Amino acid sequence: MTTVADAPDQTPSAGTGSTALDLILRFRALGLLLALAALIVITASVNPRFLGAQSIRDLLFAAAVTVLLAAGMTVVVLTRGIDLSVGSTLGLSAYLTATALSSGTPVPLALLVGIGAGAACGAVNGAIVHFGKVPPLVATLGTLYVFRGIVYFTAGGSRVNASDLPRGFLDFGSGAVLGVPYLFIISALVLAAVAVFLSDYRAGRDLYALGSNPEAARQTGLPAGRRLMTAYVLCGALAGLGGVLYAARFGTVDASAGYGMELNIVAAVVVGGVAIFGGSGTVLGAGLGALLLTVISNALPVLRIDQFWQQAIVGALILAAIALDRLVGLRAARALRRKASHVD
Amino acid sequence: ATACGGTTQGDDDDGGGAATGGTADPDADYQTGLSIAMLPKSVNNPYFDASSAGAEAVVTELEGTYEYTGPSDASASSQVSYIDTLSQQASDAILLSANDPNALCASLDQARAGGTIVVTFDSDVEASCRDLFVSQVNGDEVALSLLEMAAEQTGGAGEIAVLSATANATNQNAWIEAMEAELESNPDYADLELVDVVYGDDEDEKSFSETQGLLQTHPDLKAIISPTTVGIAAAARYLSGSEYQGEVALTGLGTPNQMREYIADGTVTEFALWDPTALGELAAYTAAAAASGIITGAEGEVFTAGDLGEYTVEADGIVTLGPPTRFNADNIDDFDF
Amino acid sequence: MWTRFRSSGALRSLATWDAAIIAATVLFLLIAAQSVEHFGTARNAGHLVIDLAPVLLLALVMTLIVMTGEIDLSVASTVGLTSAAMGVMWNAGVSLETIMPLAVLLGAVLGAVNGLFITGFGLPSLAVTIGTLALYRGLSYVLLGDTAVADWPRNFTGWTLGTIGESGIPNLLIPMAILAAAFAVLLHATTWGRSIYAAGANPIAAAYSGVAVRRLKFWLYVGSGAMAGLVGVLWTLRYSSARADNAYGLELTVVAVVLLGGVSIFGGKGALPGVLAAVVLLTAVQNALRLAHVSTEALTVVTGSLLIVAVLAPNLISSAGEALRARRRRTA
Amino acid sequence: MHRYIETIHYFDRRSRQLAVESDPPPPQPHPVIALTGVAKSFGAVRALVDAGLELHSGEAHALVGENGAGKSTLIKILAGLYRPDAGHIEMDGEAVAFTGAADALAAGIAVIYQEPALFGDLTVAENLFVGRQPRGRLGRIDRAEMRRRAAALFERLGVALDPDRPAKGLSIADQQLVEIAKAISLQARVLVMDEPTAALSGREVERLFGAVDALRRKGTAILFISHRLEEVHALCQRVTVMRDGRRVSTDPIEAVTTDELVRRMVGRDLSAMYPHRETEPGDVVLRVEGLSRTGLCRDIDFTVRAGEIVALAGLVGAGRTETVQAVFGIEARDAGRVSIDGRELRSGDPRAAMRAGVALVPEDRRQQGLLLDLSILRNATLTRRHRLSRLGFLTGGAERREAAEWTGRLHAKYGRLTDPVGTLSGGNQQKVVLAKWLATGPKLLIVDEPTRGIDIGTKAEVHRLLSDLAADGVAVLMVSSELPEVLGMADRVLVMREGRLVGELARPAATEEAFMRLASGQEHIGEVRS
Ligand SMILES: Nc1ncnc2c1ncn2[C@@H]1O[C@H](COP(=O)(O)OP(=O)(O)OP(=O)(O)O)[C@@H](O)[C@H]1O
Ligand SMILES: Nc1ncnc2c1ncn2[C@@H]1O[C@H](COP(=O)(O)OP(=O)(O)OP(=O)(O)O)[C@@H](O)[C@H]1O
Ligand SMILES: [Mg+2]
Ligand SMILES: [Mg+2]
Repeated sequence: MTTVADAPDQTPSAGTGSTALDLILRFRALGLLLALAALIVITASVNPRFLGAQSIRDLLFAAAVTVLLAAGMTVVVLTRGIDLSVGSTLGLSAYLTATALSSGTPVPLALLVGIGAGAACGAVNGAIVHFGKVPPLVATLGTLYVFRGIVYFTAGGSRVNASDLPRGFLDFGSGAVLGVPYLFIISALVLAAVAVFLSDYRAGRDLYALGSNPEAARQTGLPAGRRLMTAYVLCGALAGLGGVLYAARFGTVDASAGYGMELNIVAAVVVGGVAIFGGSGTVLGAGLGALLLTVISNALPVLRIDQFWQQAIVGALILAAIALDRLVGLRAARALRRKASHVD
Repeated sequence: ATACGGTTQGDDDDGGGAATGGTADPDADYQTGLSIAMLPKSVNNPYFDASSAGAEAVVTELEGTYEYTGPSDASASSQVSYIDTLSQQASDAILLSANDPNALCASLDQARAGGTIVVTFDSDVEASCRDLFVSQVNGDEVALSLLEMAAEQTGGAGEIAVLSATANATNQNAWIEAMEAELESNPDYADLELVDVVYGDDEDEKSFSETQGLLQTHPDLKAIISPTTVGIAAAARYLSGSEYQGEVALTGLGTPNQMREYIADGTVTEFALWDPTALGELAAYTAAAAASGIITGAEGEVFTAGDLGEYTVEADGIVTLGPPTRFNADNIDDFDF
Repeated sequence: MWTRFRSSGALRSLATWDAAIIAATVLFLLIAAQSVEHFGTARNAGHLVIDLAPVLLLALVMTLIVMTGEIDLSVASTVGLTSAAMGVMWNAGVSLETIMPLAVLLGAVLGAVNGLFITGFGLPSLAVTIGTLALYRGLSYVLLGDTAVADWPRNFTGWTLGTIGESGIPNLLIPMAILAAAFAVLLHATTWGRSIYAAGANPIAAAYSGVAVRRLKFWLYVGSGAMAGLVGVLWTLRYSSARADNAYGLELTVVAVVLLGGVSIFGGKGALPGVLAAVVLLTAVQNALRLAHVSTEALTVVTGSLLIVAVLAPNLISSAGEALRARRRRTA
Repeated sequence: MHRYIETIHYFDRRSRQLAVESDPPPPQPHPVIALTGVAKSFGAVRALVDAGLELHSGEAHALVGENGAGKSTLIKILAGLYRPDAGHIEMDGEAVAFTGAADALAAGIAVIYQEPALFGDLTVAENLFVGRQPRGRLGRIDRAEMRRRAAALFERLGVALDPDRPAKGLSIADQQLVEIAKAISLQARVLVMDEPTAALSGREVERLFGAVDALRRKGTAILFISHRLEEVHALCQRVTVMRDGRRVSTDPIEAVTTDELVRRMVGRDLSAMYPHRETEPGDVVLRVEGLSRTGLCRDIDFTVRAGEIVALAGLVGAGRTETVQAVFGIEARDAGRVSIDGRELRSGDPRAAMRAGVALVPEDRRQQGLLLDLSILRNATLTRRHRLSRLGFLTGGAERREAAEWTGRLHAKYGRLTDPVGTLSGGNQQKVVLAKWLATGPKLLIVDEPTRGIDIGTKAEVHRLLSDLAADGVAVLMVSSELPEVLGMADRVLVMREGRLVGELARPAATEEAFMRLASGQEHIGEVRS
């Protein structure tokens, strides 16, 4: 019955398991990259301007915010959670930042305002989920309404126009180095940071553990509460930062900023191969997922595909992505099972 | 057809008006103490805030009670609930900018049956469902001046495209139709080609990326016409930050406050708009007039709208504010809305 | 005292959340009728019934689905797509009598697609229905694009808003009541209902007890789609306007009322009466606040807070109970 | 009785073979850890009434007791997972109160739990070091170092596991080994092991004992829980016996014979446990031919006759559960035929099996047997819902009558039928599971670990029940890890090893040696260590 000395030939021969795992991970990333490449090549062949500096810059602009929020969402989803309130959080932060700036607050301070607001929203979510023992879906569905309501209260019908914002801020929002927008650079850096946090730091690994087997996490004495709070606050803070970037990019901010964004973000994360039930997935995958969705929505008009088709295609793609993920997962599981078993 | 948002068999049996019945008494005075409510496409929209300011001023002047209420999302179904509420509160008049030409009719009929005067402004419903419609401008006039400006800025030749609001917006579609007709018929515009119509849904972000799409799909695009305040602002911001600045002309309908900087930096030469505040005022006066029995909505009736002057009710119970104002570097600083 | 409270069956059932929500609803209706002008009127009651119809119908099936531990976020998009399809058929000159059953059928098919992905391929329903949410909404734009189809026969559109004779009772009330009752019986007094609870409470044990969990869930999604199709018909006629964006964003409201009604998002717990009460409560609160000239902003906040409190409150109560019992044991 | 005596002798012999040369621990001023008067209840269940324990550094201390005696609960209190309702814990004479696993770990208490709980998505190496991964520059995790340590650890335990493979999909045995390695790597002052050997083979057990004894010599205090008394004798210096949540006794291991230990655990003469029964089996009810499930069980052939009790025995992990799951159809079979009264059952269709008169009382009560949050009523009638309904409609009355009748017949103790079944004691939970299946009036009753985690009294009742059913002509197929139970109840014992049927023992021939020989695959029980 044992996989040990008695039958060395049948042991899960070194590497099998891990290579199988790597294969899945690599495959996911690979799949996404292939899809991306294919899409870009096709689009470019139809309309070369799609690869023009301007067009690429636009694409990265559009991707910046989504990537950022996808990173935050990943952190929460890994813990078996979800944050449906990111759209509202982004709206709140964007509006607060913009008003702060328009009333002459120095940019760095406004930046803190935005991120702080986001973090606060995240803390609220985390508290409701951890201390209130409210399922994340319910809690954040509730705060989705509440936060949006707060934005309406503060903003009302008013709108902050580009002309009210400091030039420097807007230039930063539309500026780029070597064709890469500052905004995207920021998102990319944050993404990298989160990736390192999740893969190379104990706190990060704990998040995977929590999502993978909460009961075991309790037995191992992992600080579940602190970790959950970290996850939600981080997610909120990134949504807050997203709000700042949003303000920088669009210049005009009104109460509807980020309305209905949450499901796209969840979609991006799912497409990126993060398991909706926690424990597995990488922030890089989520980033790629976000990028892919952005490229699609930018490419479809260029491909002269009727804009009314775009949403449908995105939906179909999500289904395809999770179905593929499942397929690969099953394959790997069967492989592992056969290797692990002692019964020839 | 488009006037009914694309429906194929619209029925405009009774040409608006008469619904209130009774006969008009041109010499009557405006009643005081009227309760008038404005129901915009959605609250949180600066354009309607401006109109509301105008209407409120009028109502207070007439010693009436004024309310500004509406949904936060620009959808017909949520407007219905607000209409029902208002009709139960038995408001004397509703000033409505409709999200859908037909979806609201049932509730409007109920409201009017309860004696509430329904005056639409900015965006109309089926003529049979309201008493009067206060049109910002005569639709054709808008189309004409938009094309004029586009022609001037492109030298009368090249590809042009339209960045519209939501795909169902009655007024937008009417204007686009008029433009197409004019392009067909008018020899001066022979060299202008309308290559595309895209919809920004009056959302800043969507308008912004739709502009991107336009410029990529149509390399030779000469001008963009955006007959919506949200759209033109977003497009202008995109152009001002892109390599197309100054290459591609942009005109349309926008508010001076939003467009000021783009006039300044040369992204935009000239655009037009009526004064939404004045529109709100006129709507309020029209409603008050109807509620006071000064007019019934029948063609040819005349009433005085305070400082705005004298207005005549046209066919289908339409009252028109007047030709749009054009804004450019010379005059833009005279306006603040 | 806590012991007595627990040991009395009657009191205990009162302490359950759906009982609480029903009480809250009744209380609110009474108070509002007294304090809010125009709220108590028959006319307003009529409006209420018509306003809550779509949410209530969708919530009926959503309750069963959440009860099994799954979720369907695509209902609103399904409504939109069926509505759009109706528009296309109507323009093609198909008679309304033919269109209506076809619409319901289409809904069922769309639901079956969800069911296939979820029970067939074993994918998480949250992810799947987010996908179909986008897909179905997209398809409805593909069908109808930016146009709206509005010229529906008056006698039909009128019926959805009309009342039975002069009685002031909305035509919709009777069929809705019947449907609600039917679902209540289905869930609480049939073998099928038992299977639903079992599948939600512990799918493994349910399977060991001979419940065909996957088949059960599949048919629930078909039902959800069909109901969405029905609501699509209702929506189109009530607003006499078939549009791609009909019922946009309604899914969250439906999920909200189901959870507010005391159904556990993890399945196995909850009851239909609670959900029905929640639908009435939410609609009535919004209606009353509007009548009381409360701002749109407040409506949003109230909705969200209600939802959180609905789930938070029982948890706090029960944990308080735990503490109490623990202390008793120590002192004993 | 004679069979039972044999058990003891066998245990004694085996223990001599396994025994590690143990030098007596030096006398201690204070025990490292001492629990006194500990009580803990779960709703109606009184898991612990008055439990106590003293552990000295450098000693290996055995904790024995029947299923449900409260051993695991005591452990979980020691580990800070449960708060005791009464009693106190002292370390080095200082009173301590643990609020969570973290506290206990910090205090130097490492625990191997009865049910392995790994993080499936993390690699084996990370599972070993989660929360305390070796860190390099900038506090980043040093993966190479982690892998090295893991490899070293496995080396020491002689485990051939790849540290980089995901924990998901590890066999029960391998999962247990990872848990052991993890606990040992903690270098704790107190190492608690709750039935660590349940899933292990002889060789692994020896290696484990080697490593544990090394730790003990370095001064670690070991608490060892096992149902295998020979192991207790082999490893431990002192032994504490628990019964029904109470401490019965604590003695030096040499001071008590296995015989005496068992008597104290059980509180009565074992041989009385198994009702004697003369059966003349009827026709074949269940026929299994060439049943196979990839990686789990293979080429299983056997039959069960009416009125016969057949036991499917083997070491944990032998694939018995997998086999009966395939028979019942809850899991599809990859090959083979399963027929009831000659009619073949569709693969993977439990409903068909139920229609054919098959009932399965599953291995895992809480996971597979019950809807813990739902009422006793709902649970007891779930399997009968169709027969209790009229045109699909259920009248509460019929359900209540049915539930009351069957829970009554099994003497289940509960407050109201509407109480959530999760609030019942383990034993009563098991009775509800039995009730819900007996109510279906099965031709073939399959019971998988029917007495796992239920108290001694109930156990006897269950045994009586099973033999009564057999006497009434029901065919009974029993899976059990408890040897005495198997040997006491079964007319025939089918022995499984590594997913294969390796032999059959008819009643007279069914002895522990015979079983052990077949089950462990070691030709001569006497040469375990070779
Ligand atoms: N979480 C729980 N909720 C309710 N009852 C429980 C819980 N855990 C244990 N029990 C009950 O407490 C009693 C003691 O359980 P425990 O697991 O300590 O026994 P044990 O001695 O470990 O048995 P085994 O030898 O089978 O492991 C049993 O009757 C069990 O059913
Ligand atoms: N989660 C799992 N992943 C992979 N293999 C497993 C898993 N669980 C069990 N196995 C393997 O399947 C076989 C049977 O497991 P299982 O423990 O159910 O057998 P069993 O004879 O029923 O033992 P018991 O009933 O005493 O637990 C064993 O070889 C075990 O290693
Ligand atoms: Mg135990
Ligand atoms: Mg088993």
